[in-house]
Parts: sequence; C-alpha cells; structure tokens
Amino acid sequence: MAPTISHFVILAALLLGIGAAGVLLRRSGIAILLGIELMLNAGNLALVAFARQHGNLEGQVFVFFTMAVAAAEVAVGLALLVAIYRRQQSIDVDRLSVMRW
Amino acid sequence: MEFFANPLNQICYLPLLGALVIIFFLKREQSKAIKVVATVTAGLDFVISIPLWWRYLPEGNAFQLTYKASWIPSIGSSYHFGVDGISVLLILLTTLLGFIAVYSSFSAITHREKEYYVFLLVLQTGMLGVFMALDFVLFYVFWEVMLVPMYFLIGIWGGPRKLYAAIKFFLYTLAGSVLMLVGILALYFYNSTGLGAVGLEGLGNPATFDVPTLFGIAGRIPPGLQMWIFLAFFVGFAIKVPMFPFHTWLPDAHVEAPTAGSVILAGVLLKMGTYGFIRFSLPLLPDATQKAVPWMVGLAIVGIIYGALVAMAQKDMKKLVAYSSVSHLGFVMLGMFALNPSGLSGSVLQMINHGLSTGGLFLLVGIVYERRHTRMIADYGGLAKVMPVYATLFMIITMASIGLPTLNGFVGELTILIGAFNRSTWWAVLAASGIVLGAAYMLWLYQRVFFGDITHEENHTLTDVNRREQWTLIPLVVLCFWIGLYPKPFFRIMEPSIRRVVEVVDPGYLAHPRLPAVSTVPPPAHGR
Amino acid sequence: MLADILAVLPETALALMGMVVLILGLAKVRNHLAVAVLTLGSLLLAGVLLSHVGRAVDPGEHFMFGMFVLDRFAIYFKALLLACSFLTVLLSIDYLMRHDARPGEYLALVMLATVGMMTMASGVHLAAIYVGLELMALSTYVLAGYFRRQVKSHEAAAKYFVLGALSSGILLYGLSLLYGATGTLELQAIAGRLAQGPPSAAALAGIGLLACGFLFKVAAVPFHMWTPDVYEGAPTPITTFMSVGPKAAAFAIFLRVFDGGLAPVAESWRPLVWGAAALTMVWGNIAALTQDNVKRMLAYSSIAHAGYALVGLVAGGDAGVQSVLLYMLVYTVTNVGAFGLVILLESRGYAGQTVQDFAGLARKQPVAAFGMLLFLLSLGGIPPTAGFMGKLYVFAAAIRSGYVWLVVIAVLMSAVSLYYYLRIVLQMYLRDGEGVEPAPMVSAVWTERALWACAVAVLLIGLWPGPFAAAAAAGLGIMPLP
Amino acid sequence: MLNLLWLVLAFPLAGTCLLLAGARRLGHRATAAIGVGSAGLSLLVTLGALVSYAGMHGEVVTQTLYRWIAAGNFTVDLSLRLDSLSAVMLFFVTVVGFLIHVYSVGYMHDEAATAYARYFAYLNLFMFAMLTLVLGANLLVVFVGWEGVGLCSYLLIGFYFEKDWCAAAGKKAFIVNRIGDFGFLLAIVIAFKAFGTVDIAGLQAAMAADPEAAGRWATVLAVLLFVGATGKSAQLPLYVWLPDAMAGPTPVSALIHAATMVTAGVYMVARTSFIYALSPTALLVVAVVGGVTAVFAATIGLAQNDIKKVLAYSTVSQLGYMFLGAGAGAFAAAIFHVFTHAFFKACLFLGAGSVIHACGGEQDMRKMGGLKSHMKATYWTFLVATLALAGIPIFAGFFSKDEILAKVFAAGVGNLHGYGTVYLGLWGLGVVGAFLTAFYMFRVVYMTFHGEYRGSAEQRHHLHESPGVMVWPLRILAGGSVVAGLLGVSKAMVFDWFDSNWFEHLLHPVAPAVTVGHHVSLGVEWGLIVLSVGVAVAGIWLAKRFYFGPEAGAVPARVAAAWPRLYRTVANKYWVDEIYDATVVDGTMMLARGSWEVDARVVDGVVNGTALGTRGSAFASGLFDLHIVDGLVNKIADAYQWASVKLRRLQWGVVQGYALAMVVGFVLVLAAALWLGHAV
Repeated sequence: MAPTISHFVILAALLLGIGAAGVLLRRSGIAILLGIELMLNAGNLALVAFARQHGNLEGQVFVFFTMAVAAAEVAVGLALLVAIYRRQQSIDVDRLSVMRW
Repeated sequence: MEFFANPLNQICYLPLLGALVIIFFLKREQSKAIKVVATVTAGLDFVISIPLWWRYLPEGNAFQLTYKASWIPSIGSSYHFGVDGISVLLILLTTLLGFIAVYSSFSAITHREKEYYVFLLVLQTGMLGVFMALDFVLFYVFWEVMLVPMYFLIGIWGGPRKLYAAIKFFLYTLAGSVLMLVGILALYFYNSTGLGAVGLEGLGNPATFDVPTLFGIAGRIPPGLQMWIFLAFFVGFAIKVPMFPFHTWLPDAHVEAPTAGSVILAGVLLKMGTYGFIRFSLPLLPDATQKAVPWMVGLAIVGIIYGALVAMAQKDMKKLVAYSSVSHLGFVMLGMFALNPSGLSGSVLQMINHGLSTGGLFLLVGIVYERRHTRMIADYGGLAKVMPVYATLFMIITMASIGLPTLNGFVGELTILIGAFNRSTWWAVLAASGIVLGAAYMLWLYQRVFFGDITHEENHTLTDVNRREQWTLIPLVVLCFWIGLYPKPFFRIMEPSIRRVVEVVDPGYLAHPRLPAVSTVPPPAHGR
Repeated sequence: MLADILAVLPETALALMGMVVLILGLAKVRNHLAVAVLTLGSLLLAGVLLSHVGRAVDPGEHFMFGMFVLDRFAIYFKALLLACSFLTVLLSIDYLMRHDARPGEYLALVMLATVGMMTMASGVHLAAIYVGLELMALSTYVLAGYFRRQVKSHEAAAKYFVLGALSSGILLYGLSLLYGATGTLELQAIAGRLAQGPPSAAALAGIGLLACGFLFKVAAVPFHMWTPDVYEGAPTPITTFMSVGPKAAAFAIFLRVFDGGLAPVAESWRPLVWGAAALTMVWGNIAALTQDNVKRMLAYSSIAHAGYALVGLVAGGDAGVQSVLLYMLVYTVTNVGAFGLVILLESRGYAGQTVQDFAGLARKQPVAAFGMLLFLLSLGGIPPTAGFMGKLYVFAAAIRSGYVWLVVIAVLMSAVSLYYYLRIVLQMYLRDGEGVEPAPMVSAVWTERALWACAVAVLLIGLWPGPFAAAAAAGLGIMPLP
Repeated sequence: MLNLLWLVLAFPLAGTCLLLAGARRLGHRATAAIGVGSAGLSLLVTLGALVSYAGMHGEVVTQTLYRWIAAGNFTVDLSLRLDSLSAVMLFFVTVVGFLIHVYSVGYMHDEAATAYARYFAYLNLFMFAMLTLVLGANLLVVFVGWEGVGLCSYLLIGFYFEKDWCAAAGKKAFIVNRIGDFGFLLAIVIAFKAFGTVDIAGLQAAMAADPEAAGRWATVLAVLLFVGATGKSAQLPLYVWLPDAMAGPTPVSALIHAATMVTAGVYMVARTSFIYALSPTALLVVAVVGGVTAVFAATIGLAQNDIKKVLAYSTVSQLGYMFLGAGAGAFAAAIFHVFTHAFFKACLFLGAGSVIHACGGEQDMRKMGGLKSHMKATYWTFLVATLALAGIPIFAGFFSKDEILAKVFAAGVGNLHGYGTVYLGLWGLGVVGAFLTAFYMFRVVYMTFHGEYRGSAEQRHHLHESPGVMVWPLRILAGGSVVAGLLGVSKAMVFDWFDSNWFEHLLHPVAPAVTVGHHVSLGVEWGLIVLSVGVAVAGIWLAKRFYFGPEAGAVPARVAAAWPRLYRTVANKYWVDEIYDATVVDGTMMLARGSWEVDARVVDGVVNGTALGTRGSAFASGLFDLHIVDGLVNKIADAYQWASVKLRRLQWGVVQGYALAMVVGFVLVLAAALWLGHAV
C-alpha cells in the first residue's frame, strides 16, 4: 500500500522524539548537536510531506531555508564546543554547572 | 503659564520647588541654609494656603478653584485639581502640620539633613496632591508617590527597628492601593466599554477617569459590581486609615519613625484613608455603602474599644499614642458610616482634631525623647516638677485627645455620637464606652510620666521646652481651643459638601430626616 | 520590485553596515571608538531610513512575495528595536574598552541580531519569521559567549545554545504542523483557513508547539530556566541586550502570529497563555525574593515582566496590543537603565554583583544611586515613573476584557516585587556603606549618556505618557482579518 | 445688670489665665490678690445680678453668647440661664467659694510661689467650671461645666503630685466620674435624638408638646442622667472616689468635695425634674440609691479614724439624703438641703483643716484630743456645724433634713406611684441614718476637742489657733449654718399661722414637687419632728457615753471585740475598693494585656505573613527579631521563604535538566492545547 500522509507525520514525530531524547540523555556535546539536527529534520520532513499533500511548494521552499539555518546552527554549536573543549579539555555538558540557583 | 496662576497648583508644587532648590543649589554641609530654605518653603506654603479658607465659598459649586488640563487623552484621564469643603480643611491641616514637622526637626535630625528635608518636602507635595486630585489616575499617582519619601523617612532616620518598619509600611500600604487600582479600573470600564469576559456591558459613555463626571453614574452601577468595587477600595483605604484588623503596620511605623515622620503620619497620612472613603466610596457606591454599613461600623467599634484596650497595655509612649490613633479613627469611621449630616461632619471634624491632638502628642513625646533617648514610660515620672510648662502643654493636648469639653475632641466625638445614635442606639453606647477607656489610658500615661517622685537621676537635669519647641506646639493648642469653643466656621465650610454626599448615599434622609424636626424651641423668656 | 527593495531598505542597509564593521574588525583597525561610532551611526541611519520608508510605502501592502509588511506595528517595533541596539552599543563601548576586546565582531553581531529582529517585526510569513528568529538567536548565542576568558560566559553561551536550539526545533515542528493543517505559511491565509471551522488536532498541536517556542523566547515559565544562568554569565551589556531586544522582538511575533494569524481560534490558546502569564508572574517574583546576585535578581524580574506583558497579550484586542507595545517601550528603557547602572558600578570598581555591593551608594555616588532608585521604582511600577503607566495600560486592557482575577494576581505580585527591588534601595540609602571607597574611576561617559537617556525617558513617560501611548496605539490593526 | 451675667464666668477664667501665665513671676501676695480678687468680683457681680433678678417674679432669663455647634441639624448655643434654681446655686457657690479662697490664702501659705499660683489658678478654674455648670441653659453647656469641675478636682486632688497616692486618687476620681459622664453624655445624645434639642427649656417644651414620646423616653433619660449624678455626687456604686479625694488640700475638700461640686448631681436632677416627674421608676431608683447610700456611708463613717475621711463619708451620706428627697419628688427640699449642707459641711471641713493645720498635718483623731482649750474659735464653729449636721432644731441642717424626711414619709403614706411601702422603708432608713450621723459626728467632736491630747510632745507645744484669715471664714460659715435653715421653715413648725416655706415657693416654678393629694396632718408632722430630734439626741448621748469622760474609747473597743468580723468589715469600708480593684480594674487590665498579646502575635502575624517575608525583611535589615520570628508570623513568613528557596533549587544548573523541564513543558502544553481545542 502507498504511504499516506499519516505515515510521514508519524515518522517525523518519531524523529523528533529521538532527537529530543538524544538532547536529553547524551552527555557529549556532539551527540546533543546531532539530536538537535534530528529534530530540525523532523520538521523538514513534515514540511515536505505536507507540501506534497497540499500540492503547493511553500513547504518545500521553506525547507531550503531551514536547511541553511540548521547548517548555521551546527557551525555555531561546533564553534562553541571547540572553545569549551579548549578551556576544560572536555565537551561533557554536565561540567557546565558553575551557575545555578 | 496659567498653570501656576491656579492657587492649588501653587500650594501643591511649592514644596517640590523648595526640594529642588535644596537638591541643586545647596551642599550637604550647608545644613543651616538647608534648614532655612525648608522652613521658609513650608511656612510660605502654609501662608499661601490660608486664603483657601475664604476663597472657597461653601454656597458655591461642589468643586472650586478647579484647574483642568488634558493629560493622557487616550484613556480620558486629565490633570484635574479642585477642592471642596472637606479637602480645604485637610489641605490646611496638611500645610500647617507640614510646616510644624519641618520646624520641629532642627535638633532631632543631625545626619543626612539634606536628604531629610528634601524627602519631607516631596512628601508634602504628594499629600497635598492627594487631597486636590479630581482624576482617579492623578489621585493614584499622588497616593503612591507619597509612599516613597515616607519609606525613607522611616527607614533612614527611624529607631532601632526602622528597616523592618519601613518595609512593612511600604509593602502593606502598597498591597492595599494596587487592589484599589483594580477597583478604579473596573469602575472606569463600566462607565465606558464594559468588562468583556465577565459579560458586563458598560454604559458606553466616553471613557473618563474624571471623578466629578463619574459621580454622575453613581446611581446606575449595578449593586453586585458596586460591592466588588467597594471591596477593592475598602482594602486600599482601610489599610491606610487603619481600621482593625489592618492596623498593625501603624504602631511599628509610628514607633520607629522620627518625630516629624510620626506627626505627618498620624496627622495627615491616616486621613487619606478616611478621605478616600468619604470622597470616593460613599458618593460613588451608595448601594454598596448602605449594605456595608453594619460591617464597617462593626469594625469601627471594635477598633475603638480594641485600640483603647491595647493602648492601655503599652509601655512605650509612642506605641500608646499610636494605638490611641486606632481608637480615634474608629470614631471617625463610625461617624462616617452613620451616613447622616451630623455623623459625617463630626467625622470630618474629628479627622482635623485627631491631626491636631495626636500630632501634638507625638511632638511632645519627641521633645522628651530628644533629651533622654527613650520612649519607655517607666523611664520617666515626676516630670511635672522639672518641666512645668511642658507638663501643662501635655495636659492640654491630653485633654483635647480624651475629648474634654471646650477642647476640640469633645465637639467631634459628640457630633459623631449624635450621628451614630440616629442609626442605632447600641453603636453610640459601645462607642461612648470607648471615651471612658480613652480617659483611663491617657490619664494613666500622664500620671506615670509626670506625677510621683523623680525616679531616674537623669530626669533631674531635664530642661523645660525651649522657645522653638513652644512655638511648634502653640498653634496646635490654639486650634484645639478654637475648635472646642467655636467650631461653627469649620462646620460651615464642610456643610454643603457633606450634604451632597448624604444626598447620594441616603437620598431619603434629607427628604424626611429620621429626626423630629424640632428645632431649638426659643426659651420662654426675654433674653437680655 | 522597486517597492520590495524600498521596504527592506533599512534592514539591508544595516546588514551591509554590519559587514563593513565586521571587515573593519578583521582588518585590525586600531581606533575602536571610531568603529563603535560607525555602528551607532549606522543604527541611526537605519532609523532615518525607516522613518522615510515608513512614510513612503503603503502599510497594507505585502512585499517580498507576501512575506513582509511595513505597517505601523512593524515600524513601531523596528524603532524600538533599533533603540535597544543603540543603547546596547552605548553601554558596550566603555565595557569593550575596559576588556580591550576587539569590538568588530561584537558590534557586527549586534547589528545582525538587530536585522533579524527587525525582520521578525515585519514578517507575516512563517518562513520569514523563522529565519529572522534564527538570525537573531544565532547572533545572541555567540554574543553570550563573546568573552572567551570567562568561564561563566562560555557556560552561558552553551546553555543558551542547547536550549535555544531545542526550542527552535520544536518551533519548526510546530510550524510544519500548522502548515499541514492549513496548507499555507502566510498568516493572513492561515487566519482565513482557521476561520472556516473548528481547528483540527494537527492545528491545535501546531499552535501549542508554536506557543512553546515563543514562550521560550520571551522567557516565560516553564521555559524560563535558561534566563537566570545566561543573564548571569553573559557580558552585562549583552545581558541587557537580551533582556530587552530579543524579548521585544519575540513579543512582536507573538502578537503578530497569535493575535493576528491565530485570532480565529483564540479561544483555544487564550487559556494556555493565561496560565503561562499567571505562572510566570508568580514564579518570577517569588524566585527573585531571595536572590543576592543582582544580575540574577534582575533576570527573574525580567521573567516576571514577561508575565505582565503576557497579561496584555491575553487581554487581546486593540487595547491589549497597544498595552503590550507601550509596556515593551517602558520595560526597555527601564531595564536598560537598571542593567546599565550595574555596568556603571562594575566600571567604577564596585563589584556590582551582589546586593550588598550597593551598600551606602547614596553617600558615595548620589546621582547613580538616585538613578537606580528611579529605575527600580519604575520596575516596581510606582508612579510617577514609566513603569506605572505601562502597568496601568496592561491592567486596564485586561480588566476591560474581563480578566479581573489575572489582574488581581498581577497587582499583588507587583506589590511583592517591590520587596526585592526595595532590598537594593535599602542597601543604597538606608545602609551607611562600610564598603570600600570606589577604585580609581574608569571613564564611562558613554554608559552615562545611555543612562541619562533612559532616566529622562522613564520620567517623561511617567509624567507625560500621552504621546507615547498614542504612538503605541499606532500599532493597531496588525492583521486585517478576511 | 443681668446682661453682665457672663462676667460671673469671665472673672474666674481671667484669674486662671493670669495666674497660669504668671506662675513664674508672681509672688504670694500678687497671687492671692488675683485669685481672691477674681472670686470676689464674680461674687459681687452675682449679688448684683441676684438683686436685680429679685426684682422680677421668677421668670427665666437666658443670655445667648453665640452659636456653638452647628453640625447637620444638630445645633447648640452657648447660652446661660438664670432662674430661681440656678440663682440659689449661684448664690451659695459664689459665697462659699469666695470664703474658701480667703481661707486658702492662709492655709496654703507655706507652698512655694509657683505651686501657690498653680493652686489658685486651679481654684479659679473650678469656680469658672462650677458656675458654667450652674448657669448652663442647655444640657451641653451644663456638661461642659460638669467635665470642667471634674478636671479641676482631678488637678486639685493630685495637687501634691509628688505623692503617688495623691496622683492615683486624682486619676481614680476622674475615671470614675468619666463612667458617670458616659451616662450623662448618652442622655444628651438620646435627648437630641428623641426631641431634637438639648436646650433645657426647649426640651421641656418639646416633652410637653409630645407627651407620648416624652413618656416613652422619660425613664431612659432620667436613669442615664442619674448615672451621671451618681458619678459626680458619689452615690452607690460610684462613691469610691470621694473618700480618696481627701488626698487634696483641705480647702479643696471643703469647696469641691463637700459644698459645691458633689452637689452638682442633685442640682442636675432638680434641673431636669420635669423629666423625672414623668417617670415613677426613675424617681424610685433615685430614692432607693439615695436612701441606701445615706445609711451605708454613715455606717462606714462610724469606724473611721481619719477626721477628713469621716467627713467625706458623712458627705456621701448627706448627698444620699438629698437624692432620697429628690426621689420622693421633693426637689425643692433636696436643693434646700444642698443649700444648708453647703454651709455647715464647708464649715466642718475648714474646721478640720484648721485642726490639721494646728496639729502639723496630723489627720488621725486618735492622735488628737483636748484641742478645745487650744483653739476656741475653731471648736465653737465646729460644734455649731456639727449640731447643724446632726439635725438639732434651730440649726440649718435640722430644717432641711427634716423637710426631706417629712416628704419621704408623706410619699410613703400617700403611696406615691404605688410604691408607698418602699418609700416608708426608705424613710425608716433615713431615720436610722439620722441617728448614725449624730453619733459619728459627736464621736469626732469628742475625740478631737475633748479629753486629753494624745499627740507627741513637740506637736503639743506647736498647737495654736489659726490666723484670722482662716478663722473668719469659719465664723461666717458657722453663722450661715445657723440662719440658712430659716429660709425653709416648714408649715408645721410655725403652726401654719403663716405659709413660710419660702424656699419651696421660690423653686416651685422651675422644680415643682411631685406630690400626692394626701397631706399628712400637722400632728403627724410634729410626731416626725419629735422623732427625728429624739433620734439625733440619742445618737449624741451614745457618742458621749462612748467617747467622753475617763474611760473614753473603752466601750467601742469592747464592741469591736464583741463582733470582730462586723467591726473589721465596717472599718475596711466593706472592702468595696478591694472588690473593685479585683474585678473592674484588674479585669480591664487583663483584657488590655490580652488584646495586646493578640495584636502582637496573631493579627500582626497574619499581616507579616501576607505582607510578605517578615523574615526576609528581617534578614534584609540584618536583624532577627524575636517579636518577628515568632508564632504565626514565623510560619507564614517561612512559607514564602520556603517557596522562594524551593523555586531557586529547581535551577540546579545542569543544562540537560533544563532541557528535560522544557520537554515536559512541551508535552503538557501540547496536551492542554489539544484538550482545550476540543473543549471549544
């Protein structure tokens, strides 16, 4: 049977969940970045799918923007990680808890 | 420039001007110059406020000497000043006490004088504004402006627990006034567009915060809404008055505040609460007022007796006087919510009386405090021997405050009782019992402080009041006697305004008063 | 075509100037002050252009393929945002001098963030809004971690980045769901679709996630947790910037999207925002009560203020929108002032960190102390300061719409808030400072200029709110509903 | 002359002001001149006024000074009223007052100049207040004087304020009076509510015009007014202040606490007799209280050893007689007794004063005796006054007291308002009282002037007669004690061959007696007269037997030994003071302390809690005040503290924790959005 819109949406939701889980559970900064990417792509997937469903291109156009944005985010994120690593020889986010309360 | 042509503006902003002069042209070190400027400003303010006494014509319009200018047109709030009989009296009281407060602090305040006098003057502008404002937003602005300098007066120059007292004063009064703001807004929208989600459509008048205009819709506000607005106002005003059980900020503030602060606090700030009731709650919310009468009177009477009892148990002079204020203001509220001319005029007069006598008492306590740096009653005793003049003045003010005939307190309390009696016997009976207690604690205080032998060595060397101190008190004493012996002009000034209030709150009353209309029957004799 | 270019002229100009500044920075221009002044100049230029363009174009018209409008709402917010950046730069100059950091990137990033925010202000297409949002966000991530030497700065940046990215992921997904439900990304069209019938589950989910994303940006409970840490860690001028600029921009899109595009389904999101507003006010104020670090305290207070602004949003309608607009203006000048004073004190050798550092300030720095008093009172909403007028309008709008209980919470909480604002006042005035005398002064002329500007504004709005309110009223009619 | 009436008040007031102002500078001589002068001038004006008033036939003269209060429809004038009643009072108040001023010149001479001035200032002030009371044309002006005299007595009792007990006595007097005034004030308020005026004439007219309302209100009004009277005139249960009031200088006791102020209550009852006339109940109350007080106080008087205390209780008892008379509807008789009493009681006090003066401040009769030989004038005047008080014929007291007893008896047999038996009982009490009076007064005479001197040796050689300035007032007053009675000789005595009771005729227009048609026959009246005289003589005889001759004092000692408990009870004044202290005073103070506790802990507690962070502010101000961190306060304040800290703890610094919180938030919002959306 042909995949219907709902399949795509469910898939997207799964991706989102996985991404979120990654952000929540992984200690390493890199893994967190990956999780974030997954979440963004979940959005992209859904957009594309809906664009197809509605038969207009807006969604697909939007996806291009978001890809660019995602790329930028990764760049910034990595830069930050590098800086942090330079400072404390680790990218373990748990170490980032000087400020609290 | 016709802004400053208006006498009210002049009176209200002159102190502010003085404050600015002190800030910008005087150095911290020039304490003499600062005192001079402050005194001159306050004195001048009093002088220019005196003409109100005759420039306000009782038989004239409701509000006179008005000044109105567009301020925040978008919400229909204008800069509107004006006075009626009630506010005229309170303004005069304010300017007088303001001057006395400044004049009495010369020796009491020794550090950070510059800030002190600045705050004192700013405070006065705030208070005057409250009594003059005829626009709700404007009123609210002044109402809160005045909190800040008072906070500093208590907090910087106060006694040992000043910080606690200051914060308590500020937060407590603020909490009350913000709820009042909610009430104001509800009223405002009922008049114009209505309150959407609670499904209350308004009268559709042009939106306005103008008080006299809003008086116009007093009758048409649905009772339910009136009740809520009344509650909101009540919280704001009752805390300020303060009515039992909202009174506990008062003793702390009074005890910790410097003398002048206590004088202003007792003399003027407390009146703002009562003024708020008589200016807004009564004429704007007649139905709610009528419904609230039993509660208000209940609280008032509890306040009278409870305040007196607590005062009796005090060991600290200032605390004692503070609690006596609770009792006296209970009287004011009682008279006010008798909702008839004599009750209302009595309560307004009693506001003035309380300002004079309690203000005087705080001044007097301050005088010995300066000399001995203690307010504990137990630390005194036998002062009558070393400070005869002081003792005499204290006696007079005491008698004024316990309502001895020929002094002001009596006239006020009596008219209030008359008014209260017209509504219910028991109110009057209970309230009158407060008078007995009043005599008890004040005389006991007097006995413990002035009579008996001098028990503390330090007291042997106390010097009697000096000339400056005398001159801070003499005006009060004179006024006490004036009101006691010839209060008629005061009543005359407030009469029409009060009549207007009654016409709204209790329209039936003036039509056929609950009194038999027997006027004084001419005695069967040929007066010679 | 020409009209399109014209409409985006201010943004374009600002972006270009941003590049120039960036290059100058890379080119190791020695004269940092000149660069800074250039930045200020370009911000001014953008403002001037904005005013002319704003008159030139027709507010109703949509540009850039229906992505972009220049109605008075947008103009108001753009002006406000430009002002934010301008003040931020003013505050930054001395700071940069002191930490002799190369200002190039810093200033460029501020400008780019501004471009992003301005785009948000006039975006009527979810794509435009999203892109603007990200541009702003990315710049601020970097700015937050700008000073590499400071641990806290890094940490702040990292936290901000992670959480920000998370929220933007959610936001994106929400957008997509909304798109799925309505088949369009144009707010007006979305409104049209939603008006046709009861919203589908997808639409509701989308709206919910959208709300989450926005609430994160305005730092509302329960998405506020980044705020205290980031505010504390970031360089104080950037903290200032974040506390006003992005927040204002976020409120711009919040209004535009929810009161514009999603107005037809208002009933389904209003209770949400109601709850968020109440929760935010309570949480923010109570958590602030026991903060000793001034920056954290102000962070919580800014959370609380977001709550007040949300009250205006809940109120909705023209009055609601107007009140939020005015509140943003008021809040901006006040908060910049408060943070600015912290910066000033830092520059004058006080630590300026904990409440106790303010002890006896009234004696040592009377003017500064008075300024702080003014700003704190304004934050607390005591007349005659701007803060009071802002609150007055917000509460009025809410009561008009009948949200009386929300207002009651709000006013009581504003009374509570006075308690922690007064803690600072108390230190400044009621304590005789036993602290150290100020260290040899660093010149802080620019900071002072910014502060004077804020102080004047605070008093002016407080005493003569009429014109400002009128300007805010100009922001009405965000979204002509079909 | 009559339009100068206000001068009567003006002079003493002026005197007061002068003396207070000049307290520092004036010497003894100047002070005395001003003090006595002002009193004298006011006496002259009075006499003038009375002479010209005698010209008219008992009309009412009112003089309105100005409109005092005008609040709402409540208006009061400050106006004076001269009619026969106030004329009588005016006369003896000024006369006795003047004499006592003169006497004081000598008596107070040892005081320091300032104290001397203060004393005369207060005395003048008292004259002013008392005359205001007497002349007041409406209840409110009367009340002004009423309070004024209270104030003066407070000031004068506490004149020796260094002595704590003097100050305490003053306070007690004022507060007890206040309790009475509370009743008076209520009466005024009610009067206004019911009849719309407080003017006496107006009130009378209004009550006449509206009998129905009058009947409704009369009892309440009358009783409340009487409450005031009991306070001022020291009747049960409010008499306790008077004996203590003896702490003041003796001339003060004579003037204020014997002759004038304490009789104000009686005057006020007579003044408002038209109200009492309408209320049998009220009359009965007055009579009963009066009669009981008369005997009660007399019994206490039996066992006192302080000469002034005896006189004080005798005053209370005599005032009882006056109220008894008033209660029987014989207002004229009551005023008559007030009038005569003023002379002989003042004389007695001044005599006692002269004795004390001689004995160097000694007041205990057990340390006196045999003074007769040392101070003749004092002795004889004292004796005359005693005889008058004891009610021996031709002396003033005899006529007035007998008049009262006769009227009460008449009321009894005439069954006034159907309370006949009660009145008869009261008459019996009156007779017993007469016996006791005679007894304790002669006890005083014998213990003081007869027998051997029992004081210390150096006191003895210091004994002397007082100076003329003190003795002459005694002589004049003694003279008064003889002749004053002749103004009211009742019919019976002159065998009805001329209708002579001038006094009653004089007062009839203003205070008509409430009479019963039934008149007691001449024979009965004579019987009564004989009886009362006999009783008096018996009392004197018993006193002689107990306290005169070789074994003086032995018998009473035996009596006391025979009934120890009874004796102790009487000697300790039935422990009334103690009971009051235990109940009223302590009760109030306990209440006060209680409410103070409540205030400090609970009310303030709630407040501090809701006003947020008491403890917070404490820690902001760096002080942990017990008073704050206490009880309820603590709990609520801590609650806020706790909440704040908890919220902070949620900020535990780990970024993934925040992320988790956010995700949870997403989920919740999502759920809410869906739920709400479908709810719509």
